[in-house]
Amino acid sequence: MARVEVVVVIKSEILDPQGKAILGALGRTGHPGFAQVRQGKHFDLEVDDSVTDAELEEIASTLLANPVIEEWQIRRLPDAAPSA
Amino acid sequence: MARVEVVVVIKSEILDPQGKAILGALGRTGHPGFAQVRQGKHFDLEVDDSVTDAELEEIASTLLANPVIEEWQIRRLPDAAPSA
Amino acid sequence: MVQPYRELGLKDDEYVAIREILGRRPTDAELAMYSVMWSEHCSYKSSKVHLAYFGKTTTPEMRSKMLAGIGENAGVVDIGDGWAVTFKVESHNHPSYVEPYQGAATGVGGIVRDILAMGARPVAVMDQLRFGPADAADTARVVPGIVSGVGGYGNSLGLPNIGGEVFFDASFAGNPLVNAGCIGVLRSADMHTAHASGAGNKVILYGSRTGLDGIGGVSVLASDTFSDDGNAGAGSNSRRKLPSVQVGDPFAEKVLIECTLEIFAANLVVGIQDLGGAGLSCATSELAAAGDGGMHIWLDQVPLRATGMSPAEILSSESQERMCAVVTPDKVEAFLQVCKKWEVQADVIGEVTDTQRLIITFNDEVVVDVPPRTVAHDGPVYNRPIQRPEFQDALQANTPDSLKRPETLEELRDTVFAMISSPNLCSRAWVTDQYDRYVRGNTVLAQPSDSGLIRVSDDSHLGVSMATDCNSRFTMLDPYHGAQLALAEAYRNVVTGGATPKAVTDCLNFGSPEDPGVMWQLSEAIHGLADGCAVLGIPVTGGNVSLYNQTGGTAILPSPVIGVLGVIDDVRRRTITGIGQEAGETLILLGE
Amino acid sequence: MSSAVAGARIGVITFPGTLDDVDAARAVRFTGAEAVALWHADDDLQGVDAVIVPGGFSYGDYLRAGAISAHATVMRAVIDAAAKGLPVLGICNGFQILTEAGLLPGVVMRNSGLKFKCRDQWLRVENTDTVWTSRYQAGSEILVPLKNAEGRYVAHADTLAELEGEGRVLFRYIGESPRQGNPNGSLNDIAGICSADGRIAALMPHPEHAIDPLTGPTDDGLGMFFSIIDSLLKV
Ligand SMILES: Nc1ncnc2c1ncn2[C@@H]1O[C@H](COP(=O)(O)OP(=O)(O)O)[C@@H](O)[C@H]1O
Repeated sequence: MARVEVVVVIKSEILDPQGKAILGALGRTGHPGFAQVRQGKHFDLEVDDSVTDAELEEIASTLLANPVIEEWQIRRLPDAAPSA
Repeated sequence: MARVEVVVVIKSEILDPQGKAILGALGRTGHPGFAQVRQGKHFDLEVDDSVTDAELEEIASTLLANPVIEEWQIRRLPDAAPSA
Repeated sequence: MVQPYRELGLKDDEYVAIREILGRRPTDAELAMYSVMWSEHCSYKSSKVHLAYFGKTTTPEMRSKMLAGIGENAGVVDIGDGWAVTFKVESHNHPSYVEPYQGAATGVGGIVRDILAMGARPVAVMDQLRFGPADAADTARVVPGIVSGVGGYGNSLGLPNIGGEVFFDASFAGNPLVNAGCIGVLRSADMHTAHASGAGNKVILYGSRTGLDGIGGVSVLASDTFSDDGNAGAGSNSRRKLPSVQVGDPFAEKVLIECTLEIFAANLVVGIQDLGGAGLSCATSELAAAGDGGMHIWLDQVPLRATGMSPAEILSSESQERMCAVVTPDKVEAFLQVCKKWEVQADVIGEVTDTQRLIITFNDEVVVDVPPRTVAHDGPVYNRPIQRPEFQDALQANTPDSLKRPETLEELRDTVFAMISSPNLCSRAWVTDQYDRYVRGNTVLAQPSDSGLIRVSDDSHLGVSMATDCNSRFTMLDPYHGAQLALAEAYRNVVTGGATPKAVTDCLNFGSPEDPGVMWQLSEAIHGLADGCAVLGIPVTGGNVSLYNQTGGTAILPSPVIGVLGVIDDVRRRTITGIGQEAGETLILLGE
Repeated sequence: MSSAVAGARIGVITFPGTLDDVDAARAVRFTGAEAVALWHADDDLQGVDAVIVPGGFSYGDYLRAGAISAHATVMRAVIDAAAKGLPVLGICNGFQILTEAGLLPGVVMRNSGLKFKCRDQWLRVENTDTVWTSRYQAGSEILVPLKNAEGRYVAHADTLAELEGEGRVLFRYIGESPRQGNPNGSLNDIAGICSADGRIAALMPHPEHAIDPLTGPTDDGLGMFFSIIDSLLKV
C-alpha cells in the first residue's frame, strides 16, 4: 500500500468564486493581511503498490479533476502518518 | 508576501460521501488498486509578511475548517511558483 | 501583415466591409469587437430575413398588450392591474457540451440577467434539455453535469424551477441542447430598456471583475500581437490558449439581482444592459447604438481579475455576473452607495457623448473608434440558399402503418410498460428533485403540472403561467407543422393549468445555416410558428436562434422550442394536473 | 388579529445570498405578527422578540454552508441575545449557520447522496414542549418541503446521546424510503434539534413553505410560527 496525495486547483485564469468569498470574509472579520485565496481540492488516496504513475495520472485527469478548468499535482507520500 | 497552504480533511471517523463515491467510480471503471479515497480541501493563501503563525492558526480553526468534523495542516511555502 | 480575421470567424467579404466602414485597417480591439458582434449568435445574420416574417404576421391587435417586443433583451407584456411580465428562452448548447456543469449554470445566469435588464424581478426559471441516447457513454458525462449545473445555479439564485423538458435522441449525442428560460415581473411603469442617452451621462460597469475566462477565440490576437510588437500590454508572450469556458458564481448573481432591483427602485438608471456573450463589446456597442449620441469608454477603468489583459481581451471577456448601466451624473454617488451596500464592485468606465462614435481608449490611446450601429445592428445579412431536402419525401412516406400493433392483452401490456419506462416518457423526478420549486413562496404549479404557474405578488391573486414544448421528431418530418404542433402543445398546457395564453417566445435550435436543407427547416418552422400565432391571436415577443448545432456534418433534429405565456386573474382557480385525486372523478376526453 | 399579536415582532435576517427570507417574513405576517428585516452587517436587532435565520445559500454556501455567515456582525448580536434567552430559529441554511456559530451542537454536512434534493417530506414532531413547537400535538406528523444539498446532520456519539436523552431532537424524518424516510444520511434521522431550554431551534426542512396549500404541500408549517407567538404573548 502506498499513500498518494492529489491536489486539484482551478486554473489561475478561471474565476474561483469560493476563494473570492473567503477573501471577503477575511477582510470583514479583521484580517487585512490576506491578498488572495484560492480554494482547491485535496485527495488522499490509499493505493496498491501495483498502481503506476501513469494510472494515477489517468484517474487524476479523468475523475479527480476536470481538465477544462482545473489543474492537478500528484505526490506519492512517504508511507507514514496521515496528512493531518 | 508569503504563500501559505492549508489542507483541511474530514476526520477519519466521519463519513466522507464524496470520497466514497470516487472510490466506487474507480472500482467501476477498472481501477481495482485503490483501497481508500478521502476528499479534503486545499487553500492557497497569499499573505502579507506581517501575518503570524498564530493568526494563520486562528483563521484555519475558525473559518477554513470546522473543528467538530475536520482537521487541518498549515504549511508556509517557499515563495516560488504556484502549486500546479 | 494579414490580420487573423478568419481565425476570428470573419469571412473575407465581412473583413472587407469592416475596412470600408472604418476607411482603414481595424485595430485588434475593433477586429475582436466586430468579429463577435457579427457572429451568427450575436447578429442573426442568417435568420434575420426569416424572422422578419413575425413582424408581418403580427397585427396591431396582437401587439396591443406588448410593451417591448423583438429587438429588446426580452419581450414585455402588460398583464393588467399595473403589472407586466417579461420572459425569454435562451440557448447555451455548445458551452454545455464542452463543460456540462458550468455551461448549463452560466446559461441560467445569462437568461436571468436578460430578464433583470428589463427592470423586472426574475421570479422563475425553466430548462429544456435534449441529450444523446440515454445509454450512450458520453451522455453519462453530459447529463448529470448539465442537470446539476441548472440546479446548482438556479437553486443558489433563489429562483423556483417551474418546468421544462428532457428528451433523448441520437442526433444530440455530440451536441446536447441546453435551453434555459426565465420569467420576470415588474410594474408596467417601471420598464427599462438598454439605451445610452443624454450626453454627459456616466457609464457604470458593476458586478464581478473582468477576467480571462470565456475569451477563447480572441487568444489568436494576443499571440499575433506579440510577434508584431512586444508591448501591446497583453501579459506574457507564452500565454497559453485561453479556455473558452466561463465559470459561474451564482452567489454573485443573486447579490447582483438584489443590488440592481434596489437601483431600479430608487430610480437611479437611464438605461441598463446585461453582459452576456460578447461581454463589453456587446454591451457598449448596443447601449451606444440604442442611444442618441456616442459613447466614450476608458478601458483602463475596467476592474480586472487578471494582470496584463489586452484591450481586445477586456472587450471580449465573457466573465459572468456583470451589468452595465447609464446613470445621470447627479445619481452616480447614490448608485455607487447601493453597490457598496451589497459589496458589489462598481466603476465609472465611460460617458455618453454626442460624437455619434463609440470611442474606446486604453492608457490614453484610442483602441476603438467606430459608428456603434455598424457593430451592433448593421452587421451582415445573408439570404442563404434554401432547399427542401431530397430525403424529406422518403421520410414522410415512412409511416407508422408498417409497424406491428399490439394484438393481445399481453402485447398491449408490454407496449405500455416499454413506453412508460422509456427514457423519453418515464418520470422526470430524477431531474425535478434536484431543482428547488418552492423558493420565494409564490409557486402555484410546477412539476408534475403541464405548465408552471407563479403568483405575481403576495398582495395580488394575479398569476403568470408558462409552458414550453417541442417535438423534435415531428419537426423533422414536417418543420412547418412541427413548430405549430409545439405552439399548440404549449398553448394547451397553459390552458390546462387554468391560464389564458397571451404571448409567445421561441428558442430555435437548428443545424448549420450553410446547409440549404437546414435553412429550409428554419424558414418553414418560422413560417409555421408565425402563421400559428396569427390564428391564435397571440404575438411572438422575442426569441433566440441557435444555429450550427451539429456533429460533424450531421445536424440535430430541428428543435424549435416554443414557450407560451399565460395569465390567470386568480391563482386560486388554477387546475391541478392529474387524474385520480379523488375517488369518483369523471374522465372526459375533449377534442377529436 | 389581537393587538397583542400585532405587537409581537420577529426579526428575519438577510445575508448576501439568503433566499427564503421573503418566505419566513410572509409566514410571520401570516400569524399577525410583525416581521422585522435584519441586515447581516448591522449589530442592532431592533428590539425584536425572536429571530429567524432563514434558508438560502448565504455566501453561496462556499467553503462550508453557513461558515462565512456565522462570522457576520449580526450573528454576534444574535449570539449575545440568545445567551439571554432570545428565541432563535434556524431553517435550512439557518440551521447550518447556527451550528457553525456554535449556538447548536454538531454540524450539517453534504447529503450522503451528494445531490441537491427537493421533495415534500414527512416529519415527526418529537418534542412539543418548546417555544417553537408548542402548537403541535405530541407525536404529530407533518408534511413540509425539504430542499438542500447539505442537510446531513452529524455529531459526536456523546453529543447525539445527550440530544436524544434530553429530548432535544425536535423533528425526525419518517416514512418509507426512497420517496420518504431519511433523505440525506442524517444521524438518527434527525431533521431538527434545539437547545437545552428549547429556545434555540433549527431544522433542515422548510415550515415557512408550508403555510398555504396553494403554494406548498400543506399548511403544517404554520404551527411553528403560531407556537412562538403563543410563547411571546404568555410573557
Ligand atoms: N428539464 C426540466 N426542468 C424542469 N422541469 C422539467 C424538466 N423536464 C420535465 N420537467 C417537468 O416534469 C413534468 C413532467 O414532464 P414531461 O414528462 O415532459 O411531461 P409531459 O409528458 O406531460 O409533457 C412537467 O411538469 C415538466 O415541466
